[in-house]
Amino acid sequence: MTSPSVTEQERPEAAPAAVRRTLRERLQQFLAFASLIVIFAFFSIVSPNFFNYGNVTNILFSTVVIGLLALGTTFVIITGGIDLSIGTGMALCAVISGVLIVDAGLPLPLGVLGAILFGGLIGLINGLNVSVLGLPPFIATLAMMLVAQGLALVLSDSTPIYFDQTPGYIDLSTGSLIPGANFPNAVLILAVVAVLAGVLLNKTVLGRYTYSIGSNEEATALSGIDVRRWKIIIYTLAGLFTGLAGVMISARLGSAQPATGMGYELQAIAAVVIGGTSLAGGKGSIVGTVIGALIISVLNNGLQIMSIPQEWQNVILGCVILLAVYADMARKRASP
Amino acid sequence: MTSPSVTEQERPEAAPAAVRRTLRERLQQFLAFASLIVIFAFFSIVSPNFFNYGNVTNILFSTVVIGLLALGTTFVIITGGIDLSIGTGMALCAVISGVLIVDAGLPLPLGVLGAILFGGLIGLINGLNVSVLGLPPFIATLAMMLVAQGLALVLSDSTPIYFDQTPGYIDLSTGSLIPGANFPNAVLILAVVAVLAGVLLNKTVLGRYTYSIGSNEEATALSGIDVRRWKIIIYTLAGLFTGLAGVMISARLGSAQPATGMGYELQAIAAVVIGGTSLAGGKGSIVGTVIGALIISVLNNGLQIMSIPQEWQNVILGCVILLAVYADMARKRASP
Amino acid sequence: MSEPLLLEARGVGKSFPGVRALQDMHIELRRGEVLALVGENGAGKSTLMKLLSGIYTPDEGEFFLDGRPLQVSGPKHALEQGISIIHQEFNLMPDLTVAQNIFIGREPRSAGFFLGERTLNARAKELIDRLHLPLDPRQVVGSLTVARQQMVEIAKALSYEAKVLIMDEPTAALNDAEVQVLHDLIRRFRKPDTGVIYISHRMDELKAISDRITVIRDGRYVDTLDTATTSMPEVIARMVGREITSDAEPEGVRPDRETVLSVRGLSTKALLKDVSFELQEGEILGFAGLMGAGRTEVARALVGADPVESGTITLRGELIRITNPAEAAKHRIGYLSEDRKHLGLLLDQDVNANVVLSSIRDLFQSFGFVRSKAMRAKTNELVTSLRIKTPSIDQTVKNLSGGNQQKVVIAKWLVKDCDVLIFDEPTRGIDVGAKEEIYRLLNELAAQGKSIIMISSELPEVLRMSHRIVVMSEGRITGRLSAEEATQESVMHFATLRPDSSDGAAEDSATKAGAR
Amino acid sequence: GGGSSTDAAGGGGGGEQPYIAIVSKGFQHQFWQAVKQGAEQEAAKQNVRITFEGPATEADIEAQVTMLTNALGRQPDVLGFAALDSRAAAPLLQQAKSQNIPVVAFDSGVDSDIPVTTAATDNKAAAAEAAKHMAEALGGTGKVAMVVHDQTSRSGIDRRDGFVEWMKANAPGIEVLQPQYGGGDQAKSADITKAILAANPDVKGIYGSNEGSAIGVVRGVQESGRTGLTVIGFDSGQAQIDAIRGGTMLGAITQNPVGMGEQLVDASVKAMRGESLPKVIDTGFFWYDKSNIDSADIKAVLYQ
Ligand SMILES: Nc1ncnc2c1ncn2[C@@H]1O[C@H](COP(=O)(O)OP(=O)(O)OP(=O)(O)O)[C@@H](O)[C@H]1O
Ligand SMILES: Nc1ncnc2c1ncn2[C@@H]1O[C@H](COP(=O)(O)OP(=O)(O)OP(=O)(O)O)[C@@H](O)[C@H]1O
Ligand SMILES: [Mg+2]
Ligand SMILES: [Mg+2]
Repeated sequence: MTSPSVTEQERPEAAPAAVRRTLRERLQQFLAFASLIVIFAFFSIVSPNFFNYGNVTNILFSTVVIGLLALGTTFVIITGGIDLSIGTGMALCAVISGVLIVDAGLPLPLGVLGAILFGGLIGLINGLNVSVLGLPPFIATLAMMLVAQGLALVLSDSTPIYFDQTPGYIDLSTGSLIPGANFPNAVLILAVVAVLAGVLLNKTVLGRYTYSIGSNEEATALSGIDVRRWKIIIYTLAGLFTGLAGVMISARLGSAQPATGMGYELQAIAAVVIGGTSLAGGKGSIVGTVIGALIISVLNNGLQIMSIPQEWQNVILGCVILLAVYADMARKRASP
Repeated sequence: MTSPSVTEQERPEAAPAAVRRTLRERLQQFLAFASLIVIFAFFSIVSPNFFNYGNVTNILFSTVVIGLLALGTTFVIITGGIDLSIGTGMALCAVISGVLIVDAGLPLPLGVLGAILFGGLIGLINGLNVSVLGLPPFIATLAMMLVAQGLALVLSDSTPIYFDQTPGYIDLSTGSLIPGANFPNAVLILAVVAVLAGVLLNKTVLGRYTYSIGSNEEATALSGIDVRRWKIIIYTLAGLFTGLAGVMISARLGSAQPATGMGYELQAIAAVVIGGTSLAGGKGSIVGTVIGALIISVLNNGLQIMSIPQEWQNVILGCVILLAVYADMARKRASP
Repeated sequence: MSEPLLLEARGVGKSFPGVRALQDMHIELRRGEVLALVGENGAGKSTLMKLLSGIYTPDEGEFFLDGRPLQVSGPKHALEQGISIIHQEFNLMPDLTVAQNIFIGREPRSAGFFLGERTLNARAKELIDRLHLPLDPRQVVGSLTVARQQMVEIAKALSYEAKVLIMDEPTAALNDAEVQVLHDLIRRFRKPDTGVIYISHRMDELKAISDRITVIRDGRYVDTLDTATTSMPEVIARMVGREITSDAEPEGVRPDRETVLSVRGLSTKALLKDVSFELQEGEILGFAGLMGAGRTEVARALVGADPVESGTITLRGELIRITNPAEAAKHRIGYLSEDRKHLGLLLDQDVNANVVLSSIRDLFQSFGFVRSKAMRAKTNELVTSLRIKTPSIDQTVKNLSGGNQQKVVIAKWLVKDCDVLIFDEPTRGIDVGAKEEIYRLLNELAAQGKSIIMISSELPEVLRMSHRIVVMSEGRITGRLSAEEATQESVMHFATLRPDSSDGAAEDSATKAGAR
Repeated sequence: GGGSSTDAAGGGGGGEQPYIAIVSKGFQHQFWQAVKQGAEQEAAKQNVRITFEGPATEADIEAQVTMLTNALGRQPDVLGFAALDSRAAAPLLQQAKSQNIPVVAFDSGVDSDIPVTTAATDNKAAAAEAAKHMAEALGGTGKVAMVVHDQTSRSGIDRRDGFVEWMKANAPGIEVLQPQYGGGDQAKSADITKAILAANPDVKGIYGSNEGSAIGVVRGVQESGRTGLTVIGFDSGQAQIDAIRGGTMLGAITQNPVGMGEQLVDASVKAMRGESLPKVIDTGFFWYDKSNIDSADIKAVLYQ
């Protein structure tokens, strides 16, 4: 038999043209919003104080920190790794920023840059531990979580560092570039960074290798790609996001709080996973992560706005997360 | 999750004759204690008050709760899953035990049994969500973590339930069966349960399937094994351990504290992973988990005994964990 | 020869814990030739190739490329030196598309960092078309069948435009038609200054494609023969150290058997349309067809691994519903998957755990406690009877050679005693000697009254084993042939039949074929 | 009462009933539950509606700020607020002011002039009182250890420093060991206590800075089988009351959380009516031990 008759045997799946696929993808992405929209609609109906400019900005505002952490850790999780150090690492970066700007009196931009780069340093160390020492990411970043927590207290002398001498710093978060509309800069920054992350993940070599490593690390290495180097880069990248999150939270609170941070990592990872990224690696998207983060903060806000008794809030939160993720999966299964 | 296994030294060693293998395994297991022993020896030298009957029992005693949680979750992690609900689930079981024994006035054994079974119920629900609904374990158990936390507060009216009317309950933990020697029963219970877990994992069909599912779920299913059913069983099993942990902590505190529990899951998982169990599934051991749990509590105790400033304790803890795990891995690679 | 050899290995040795994989091995690849490398399972072929491609470093010995000494420091370096390899086990990223897999590490970029996805897909399309491969650049590799994944590997390897192309059992997953395509590709690839090392257990194709054949046994060099002047039996004799009679006939063909399993109108969303057939007690029913014909899907649907849209399954007269493989197992129906790495093996468990996996509960437990002595005994028994080459039954399966891994999968199903066994590509990657062994075992099973469905892409194998043959095309059954009706031609006729015409047409054409 | 707002459906201040949103420093801990209880009692009395919420730990400052934001989103008539970090909350207090929502601070001072009044107690002075009793009990000499619930939160710092500073100033004979922090977790505090006792067999007294820490200390002492130690606690709760009755604990400082809750709501109602209020309402603290534990005025300030 000759080649043409083999191509005859093409199976249905092989057929669909690129056009149809991208269309479906768009639809998929839109539908992914479904759960979020449903939840949002529900609260808008049941509570008069939910759906209004003020409260919606509140929701977005409260998404910023978790959102930034989630964005960074999305890359790590797609490689099949995990980063537990983002929470306390964020606190440490906040303290660093305080030390640089308040104590050392560096100019704002430098201080901010320094804090972000310090985050990168944390990530770099994680990356080295994971890919050079070959430690399990869980252990490497767990250790870093503890170290960062301790250092934050040490460097800050266990007391908050206040930025009230540098109002410009606080404006980074609560100020509003858009004159009049009091729309917090923090949200703008989150939006910009999310877009950047999206480009990075979908349109660059870095993103391609992120997926590739998570999909089959060994095969990626055999294809002549320096997996170790790229993993270091990816963890460092996540670290930069941590640093930025540290800046944003300290800007919001007008102070670097050395004791905060613990627990943020779980929320961030939850946002990523709710967004459809698999902890097994290879699959995931920035859009998903953003949606995941929004789902969490919309739920928190809505339940508080409805002034549900606090002990019930977690119960409901848990159930809704289950439903949301299940619905999303069912949908994915359904659409061929 | 580890770096590409294309380089030889990373390939697991071939084991010649069965006899020699079991021999080496023993050696391995013994050597696995190495880090623990080193740490232990270190503290014994630097602090005169570390190595004595009283303090060693303290260490063992403080290992009980984390140890029990870690034992149960070892099974789940070997299947490639994870259980975040063990911490707050434990608190909920403690409350249940309080409700049954103090409020409902059930006889001790019944109440204890009820609390443990309730833990099993939590696990069962996790198992159903994971294998019937096919939710990612992280999400399913995260949701359960939130729900359990809320329910613990609701059922206890956010106030502790005290067992002071039933001293027998408290003896479960602090009492001492061995007359004279003030050796807490809790430690005995942990020991017995650890042995049971070991037998379960190494000598039974359940254990075999736990490993199989973890190393290739699809292949296991295609081999005619009812993976769904076994996963449900395994999560339920983990739940029973959670229930027991709930009983033991409330017995120790003489009260069911609805607000505790959060954060225990991370410590338990850390113990498991430090013990050499891979979050990727397929690998792990009970001995390892016990060692992991001991390493954590020895470190905590030792650093406190040396009265290191608290903020430094975490820093050191992090670094030592890194070293311990790295040493263990290096050893495994080295041993032919 | 005046000009230096293209590639040469001298006195190469490599050991693994408990295993001497290679010793004093040498191999000579001339310019413009296709050198076949043959040897039993575990002989050391793949190891040699892994040394050449820098995955392992040799304990001793040296390599020369164009007469110049060559130390390969790693996969990347090997590629840079112009050595491209298709490994026996796939090395693909299931979550990436075909195009992304082919050009991984060589993506067209702008500003060195941003991806030109359009160009990427265009290039991939261009390559795929040039190679006449039935692939869509944008398809996610994880959703492809084994055969198509193999094609992606081939396309990837060829895309490097290498000097030396190494192919480790590239046709194990292919059927004759696709083998032809691959051979055409190789012929086109071969140029005066390039060379191919070709590993295969399919003797028939060696004649077709190779210029010389190097035989190795137990990690040692045996001989190199000119293909033209050698007969296959000679090669085989050199390889396994004894004569193999491979032109046997199906055994114990009888029409008067009672029906065990009867499948009616089986259809799936994905592919299958109204598949009906009977399986009789003690018979071997061959399933033939081109890739994508749907044989694997029939098997998967039968054991409940994939959802069924419609159709009935009757076992010994009673209607049964099977929604997952566990239920199939309860009905004593077993399925050996064609994809050993992903669906067959627990790669990081030992041989023992793999062999007993499916039968622990029936055979090796009392009150839930495993009887490890009995297990180990049974496993050892199979390791010897299948001649699985492993230092011990405690060896991690990942460390076994491809063919020996396949034997482990087969062993798993031989231990579990099923009434109905479905073998999907059972001899994939198994050497001729061992194949005969497995054929013998299958015949024995059949003789014991077990009913076997044998899906195979190697037509000679189907013809040699099957009491009856079902031929599929595009998800339908296009022909049913008895042992004597069945010939290469008749099977191919139905395999390539477009089932657009009604089933009736397929039926009567079947009778026509019978008449022929 | 779990349901902190039985008739809260939909929230909103639009209802005929005046609405007071209370954002506390914590929620799950007994102390805050007692404050909540007091607030609810008073609310029932004054026929106002309240909501009471607080973050899981005193480190969750961002969570508290978000809660405050959402509380303002519900447009309450008055805002009751116990700041984890008052400066971190400053912008929101400004917002409350601009929305003409009077703010009543409680538990610890909000250093800002926006709150119309502050219903609080002086943690430092309370801790000093604990130190005084410790020094007396030990006759002015010996090693004293402290298990503190938190090293960064206001209450943790004040209850630590108040104790240490008083000792420095008034009891030169007493050596205060490096404070250890148990996060208010009873089990952890118990383990810490045992470690301390193992490390310093000559410890004479231990001070626990809140309910969880104090009970942890008591458990730790019991489990280690040591006797003759002077244990001084903080806050109340049944376990501590029992410990004092049983003699394992000498005594403890309690604030008046229930009273604080009542004062908070009462002041809020007054603020709503525009009545004038003192800048500070001292809700006070009390030393209680075997001798006075059953007296009416102590009973009144203890929670079970
Ligand atoms: N990583 C490894 N660790 C231990 N032993 C190994 C490893 N790789 C290969 N071996 C052993 O080396 C021997 C040669 O293996 P190799 O894969 O080269 O055989 P092969 O000729 O390719 O066989 P097949 O035809 O089945 O692919 C086998 O006995 C195998 O068990
Ligand atoms: N792993 C898979 N993922 C998605 N679809 C699959 C998979 N396996 C099989 N299919 C579908 O089933 C069809 C038939 O599968 P397959 O190609 O295995 O048939 P076959 O006749 O067994 O051919 P071969 O086994 O030689 O590849 C494929 O064309 C494909 O549509
Ligand atoms: Mg091979
Ligand atoms: Mg197939």
